[in-house]
Amino acid sequence: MKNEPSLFWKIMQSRESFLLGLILLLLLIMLVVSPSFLGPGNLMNILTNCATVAIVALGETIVIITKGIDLSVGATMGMVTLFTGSLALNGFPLAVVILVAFLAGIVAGALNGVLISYLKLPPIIVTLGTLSVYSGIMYVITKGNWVTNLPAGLLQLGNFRLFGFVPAPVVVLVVLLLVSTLFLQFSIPGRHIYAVGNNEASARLSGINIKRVIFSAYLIAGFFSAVAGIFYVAYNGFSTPSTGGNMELDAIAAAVIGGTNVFGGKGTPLGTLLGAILLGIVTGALVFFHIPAVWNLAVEGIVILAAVISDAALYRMQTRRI
Amino acid sequence: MKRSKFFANWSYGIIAVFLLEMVILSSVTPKFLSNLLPMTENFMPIGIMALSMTLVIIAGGIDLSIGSVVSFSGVIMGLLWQHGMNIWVAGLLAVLIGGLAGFINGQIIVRTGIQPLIATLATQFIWGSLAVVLSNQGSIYGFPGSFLLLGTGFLYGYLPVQLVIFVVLALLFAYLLNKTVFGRQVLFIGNSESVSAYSGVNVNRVKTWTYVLSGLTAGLSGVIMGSFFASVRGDMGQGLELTVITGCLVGGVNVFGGAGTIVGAAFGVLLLGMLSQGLNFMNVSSQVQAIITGVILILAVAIQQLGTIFARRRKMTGGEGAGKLRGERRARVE
Amino acid sequence: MKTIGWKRMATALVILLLIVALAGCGAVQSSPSANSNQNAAQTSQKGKTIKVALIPKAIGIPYFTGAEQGAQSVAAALNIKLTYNGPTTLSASDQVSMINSYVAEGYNVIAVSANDPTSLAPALKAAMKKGVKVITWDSDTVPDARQFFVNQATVDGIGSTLVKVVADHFKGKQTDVAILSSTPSNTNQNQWIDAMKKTIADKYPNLHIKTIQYDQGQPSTGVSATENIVKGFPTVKAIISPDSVGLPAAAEAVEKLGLQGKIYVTGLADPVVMKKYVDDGTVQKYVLWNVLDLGKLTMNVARAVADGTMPTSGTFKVKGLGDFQVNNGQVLLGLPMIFDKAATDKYNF
Amino acid sequence: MDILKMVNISKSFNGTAVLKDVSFEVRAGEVHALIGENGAGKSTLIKIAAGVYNSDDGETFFDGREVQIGTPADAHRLGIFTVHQEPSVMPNLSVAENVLMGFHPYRRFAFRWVDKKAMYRKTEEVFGKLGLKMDVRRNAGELTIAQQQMLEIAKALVHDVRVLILDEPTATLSDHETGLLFEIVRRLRDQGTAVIFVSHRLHEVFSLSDRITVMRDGEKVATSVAASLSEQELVRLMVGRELRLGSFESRATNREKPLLQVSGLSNAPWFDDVSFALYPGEVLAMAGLVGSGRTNVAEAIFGIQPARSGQVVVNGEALHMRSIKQALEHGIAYIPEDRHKHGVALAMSLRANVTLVNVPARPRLGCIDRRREIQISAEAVQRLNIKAQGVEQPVGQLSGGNQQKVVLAKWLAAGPKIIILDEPTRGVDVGAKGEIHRIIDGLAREGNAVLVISSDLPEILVLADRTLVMHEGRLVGELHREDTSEESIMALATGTAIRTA
Repeated sequence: MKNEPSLFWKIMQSRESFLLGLILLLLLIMLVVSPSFLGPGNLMNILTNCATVAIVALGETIVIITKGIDLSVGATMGMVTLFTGSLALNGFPLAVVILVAFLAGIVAGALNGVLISYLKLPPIIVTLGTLSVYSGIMYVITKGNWVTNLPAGLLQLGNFRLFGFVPAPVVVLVVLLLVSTLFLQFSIPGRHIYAVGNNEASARLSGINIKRVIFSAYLIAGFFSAVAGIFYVAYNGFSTPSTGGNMELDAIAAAVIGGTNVFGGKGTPLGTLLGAILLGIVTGALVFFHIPAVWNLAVEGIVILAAVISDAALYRMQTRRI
Repeated sequence: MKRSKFFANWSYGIIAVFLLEMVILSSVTPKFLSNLLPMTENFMPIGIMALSMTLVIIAGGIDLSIGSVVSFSGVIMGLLWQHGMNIWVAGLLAVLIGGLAGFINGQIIVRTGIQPLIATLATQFIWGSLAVVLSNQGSIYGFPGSFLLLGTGFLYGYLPVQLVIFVVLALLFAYLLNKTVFGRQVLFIGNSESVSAYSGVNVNRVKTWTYVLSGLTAGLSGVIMGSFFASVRGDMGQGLELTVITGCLVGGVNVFGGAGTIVGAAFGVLLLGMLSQGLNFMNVSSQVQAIITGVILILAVAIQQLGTIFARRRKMTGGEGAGKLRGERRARVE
Repeated sequence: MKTIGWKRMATALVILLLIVALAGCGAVQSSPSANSNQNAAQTSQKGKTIKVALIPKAIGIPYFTGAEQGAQSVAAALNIKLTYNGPTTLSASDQVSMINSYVAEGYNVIAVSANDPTSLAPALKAAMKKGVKVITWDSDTVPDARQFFVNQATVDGIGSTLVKVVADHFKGKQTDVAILSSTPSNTNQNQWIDAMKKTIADKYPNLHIKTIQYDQGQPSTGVSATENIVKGFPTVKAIISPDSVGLPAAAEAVEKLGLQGKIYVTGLADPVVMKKYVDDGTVQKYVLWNVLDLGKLTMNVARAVADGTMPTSGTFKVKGLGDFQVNNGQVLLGLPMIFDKAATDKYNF
Repeated sequence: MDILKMVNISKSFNGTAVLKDVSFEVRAGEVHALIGENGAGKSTLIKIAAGVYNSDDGETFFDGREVQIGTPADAHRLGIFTVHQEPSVMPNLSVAENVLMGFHPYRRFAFRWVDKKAMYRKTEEVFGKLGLKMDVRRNAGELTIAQQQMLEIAKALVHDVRVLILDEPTATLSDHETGLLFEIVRRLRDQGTAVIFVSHRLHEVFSLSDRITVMRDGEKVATSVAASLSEQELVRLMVGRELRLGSFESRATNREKPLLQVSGLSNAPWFDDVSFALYPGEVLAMAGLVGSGRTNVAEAIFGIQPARSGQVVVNGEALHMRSIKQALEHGIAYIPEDRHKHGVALAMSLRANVTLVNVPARPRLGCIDRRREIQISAEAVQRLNIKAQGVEQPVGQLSGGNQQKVVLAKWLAAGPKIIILDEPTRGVDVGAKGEIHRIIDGLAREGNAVLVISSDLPEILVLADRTLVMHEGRLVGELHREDTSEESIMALATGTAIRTA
């Protein structure tokens, strides 16, 4: 009773190619309307601008694949920006600063992970709680001050350009994309993450240590947030105690637009990146079309809805065909 | 599983914790007790929204858009009033607009089958944006004095009107959840949507109604806040949804749906609201308050989790059915 | 399914609410009768220690932290027990909740920088009714909701100074300007933007505001919004950001794009944040006032109000700080200052 | 020789003994059936063997050495694998990945990287061994239940499987698929694998197993060679008394006017042009292989999954078949196949479950009449002989048979005239099965029209006045009571009858 799906269905089925098509279409429209939009520098800019969100979203994707959710990623990132900045300002060498920043992110992720996997608390509640805790800590770290006037070493880290034109955040993003894709698609622990998200009971019977897998997913999310945080402060040059507020929502949006399923077991880093890029392009395009910026959030909401609804509709059409 | 029983116990537990908190706070700061009732005015809209959020969460959903709906319907009320409409009529219309926003949420969720978390996140952005645009990025104020009594008035000189509204609505929602067919259906849908559907429950309609109620209470909160602040703004409801959800969860509403009580949610909100007021009294800064709130949320859920495990150990009897169920619980919990 | 109970429920709900509303109408009063005037209104607090709550728009902003430093430095000498606390986000409702707590807790003076001119009014009026002295600083409410406003600079003053900095630089040349604000609903930002528009319309027809973008209080959003402005509005030659996150972010973006000197960046921000960009020449001039003095003056006004010695008009003399004009309840700190490199190095807030 | 030997195993849950001193062993190259009513302890025993549970007392020997099987991974290491009643696949992962999860072939290149080529090759080999064609790159979620079941077996075969535990593997399979499965099991046995086979279907037990162990109330009752036992003896050992599926006297059916008339009902590709009539006072059975469209027809009549064309007429009134509510109003009840998914909410009380379809409410304000509710559920408990501690007990604590009775009670409380039952006794023990059959018979005798969908042929023979047989979405035959036999049904259901005709 099953026919081979046609090429069209196959393409639509793959979220990545669907998004890529959509992005190209948008770019094409932009090209016609306003050719300057497509200057090489500008595309790189769009990529740079969504790099931080995309890095955080990559970590979020891994968590969502395990059927979890992490609302604390934005706060973790913000916390790391302040750690990084404060330490650098206090004259610690760059290596120490980075090490401590990584550690802060990993500890934050590990705390989530312990509460969720070992104490078996619902992810949404735990991370809603740690969101409050981590953002509270942000104010405590700096006593309300900003980190600014950072030492040159840290700023160089955020402002170097590979081959003279690829900004640091993009380099980091690409590296993390490759690493996370390799990890998720080809490494054994990565496949275990999918297994847990798909069917926990079955994964347990396959001898997979569920707790460890879930724990590591939150740990990785914390680590990714830390990387994002370091480059956030190094690239933007300063940070405030409210940095990263609501970033978890953007990260979840990027992941979901990229085809990550909140029911778990489905999603790829590339899809998430494309989701983040789509959001970035849309925001940029609004400026180009001279649409007042008060509408930005509304458009973001519509893009999210369009993405998930089209996904659901495609899925239905597809199943109806069989 | 005696889950329902246990959560009923939790709602007693939360009342006990609340009373304990009252005792501690009033002994630490003497003036606390004398200001008990007026202080509730600061967080009653959160309590009102927590009532309907309880239904939404029990039915297996979540509504992140309420904060934006508060702003949106508040601004609508302000605009209608500015254009010459009687403020009370405008307020009523604003509540209905809130209901309409909830209806749209509900329809998106039941018709497309997308996750409530995502759907209401998107509508949060949309309503919030619209509210700011409509308010022309400023505030609308100058409402008549009689209207301001809704948010700031005191019945018989000591009962805040807001508190009265909250208590009346809490009783209504408790009745709705525990005594009506609708409430029963909400509980069943949260326990098993497919069982409910196969039993002739119009799942889509019941779920939509929970979102409509959520929108209505958000609209009402928008009106009350408009009265309390004597003005409406495009961002007046921003971020309220997380406080509301936190209150519900501290009050023992199961985030996966299927269990929870109105009493629990109401006292969850009261607990957090009074705590925040008390900490203000004690000069505890906002950042430390945030940390305390986060810790309380996690602790509350951890205690419930431990409670369920103990309850299960105690209550479980043998038999294949029981064993099977235990296996399932394990599968989900571990 | 014979009974569809909940339909009736909904009706009953509405009816009950109406009944409660109607029944309540007659008996509702605007304040609790039980505990009014607990602070012994109208009595002078002269010579006694007073409790003052200094509420900023939000904590975690160097500008307000600077004001706090100023306030702390004089509190002890004025016999003031100072509490500095505010919401973590720019939220008027959180401020109301705090004001209510502080009033109930028995503070003598509330000094607040209002996130919204009207939303705080009911709470502040209720506070005054109970005998609490209310002053606003930095950002005013409607006049009848407070006794005094410590005005660091008028809205018009800030708006016109910001525009003047740009106009002076371009000297009559046709110039497209972009504005980077914090959030679309931030009242102060919107007031300043309106004042800027007015000044431009009145005095500088050569300036044209092409777009208003928002940084949402996030440095990265500010940087990318600036980049979008530069790409989307290639004719824009000046960016004004009346927001202390937006200005450094805009400067950072301009620096990254290598457009120093090609795009003129100015706005409102703290010297401590702007130091780097002033040092490397991305920003030449920006606008602010002496925030430390603002904190000090606010404390002095608080003391005087509590003592009942504060004149509603005339001159308010403060030892060591100077003489300040008081005009109809507004205490004027002075004109906004234009900060250059020298001034930036001098201040630390 | 014994591969797996469990000696004096005891296990209790919260003070209730589930296994008492049970010893059990299985040899290489034999199929050892483990039977007993629900609650007899066989599930617990095999879960201990598979490392899911740990025994409180007793020893386990493998190849003559004492072993501790603490986790499923331990069991896998020894070569003990379980195929469960309900296949539990990872829907978004490929078949190959499902089969090899936890044991990915890898290449070491600083880290261990999954070797996808080897993974596909290895899986294809395994399916080759099973004699099955399978696209191993496909997502497992796209497979049919039977294919998923094969996947579960393939999972075991990847390894050096020494002991294969089959836990009611045929419950979701059609007879045809069951035959296929048994062929594979026999081949494995011949290759020296020890097989533990748990089933409720006695004829399957006899056709497949070499030895049979019977359990009752947590104790081993007997182990003996299959050939030496008769079916009656086996049932007596299981329930501790003589019990057989009694047949019922013929019912007086009023064939003048059908209560339910289905004509030309189609919903490609599930079913096509289905027409039949259902009369008051009769039990009509619907037989066919799993996937032949029986459940889809029932769901179409009940309005769950609307048909694209055709008509359903109840008492002369046509249904638009779009809402369950309308079906309910016309007195149709549908007892679904999947009890846990569609039948009962496990965490809710028996009372709430029983009254869900028709909550007794006072006319004003929709307030639930709790006293009526308790009365209705208490009556149901009595009428259907539901074994529960009280009407407030959560349904999840009841046994499978009693849960099924709760589902029945729920629908009977709504007072239906047309009752559609989909696999009413699946996963129900022998005792409860007989009771459910008597309830069904009683319903028909009261003048209701009953449609029973069943894969259990003896059940059909016992119950049905007429039997409809479906094959690949079409109604291929109608058998009257006197013509009905297992052979005649199977001939129609597998399509052999059509081909020869």
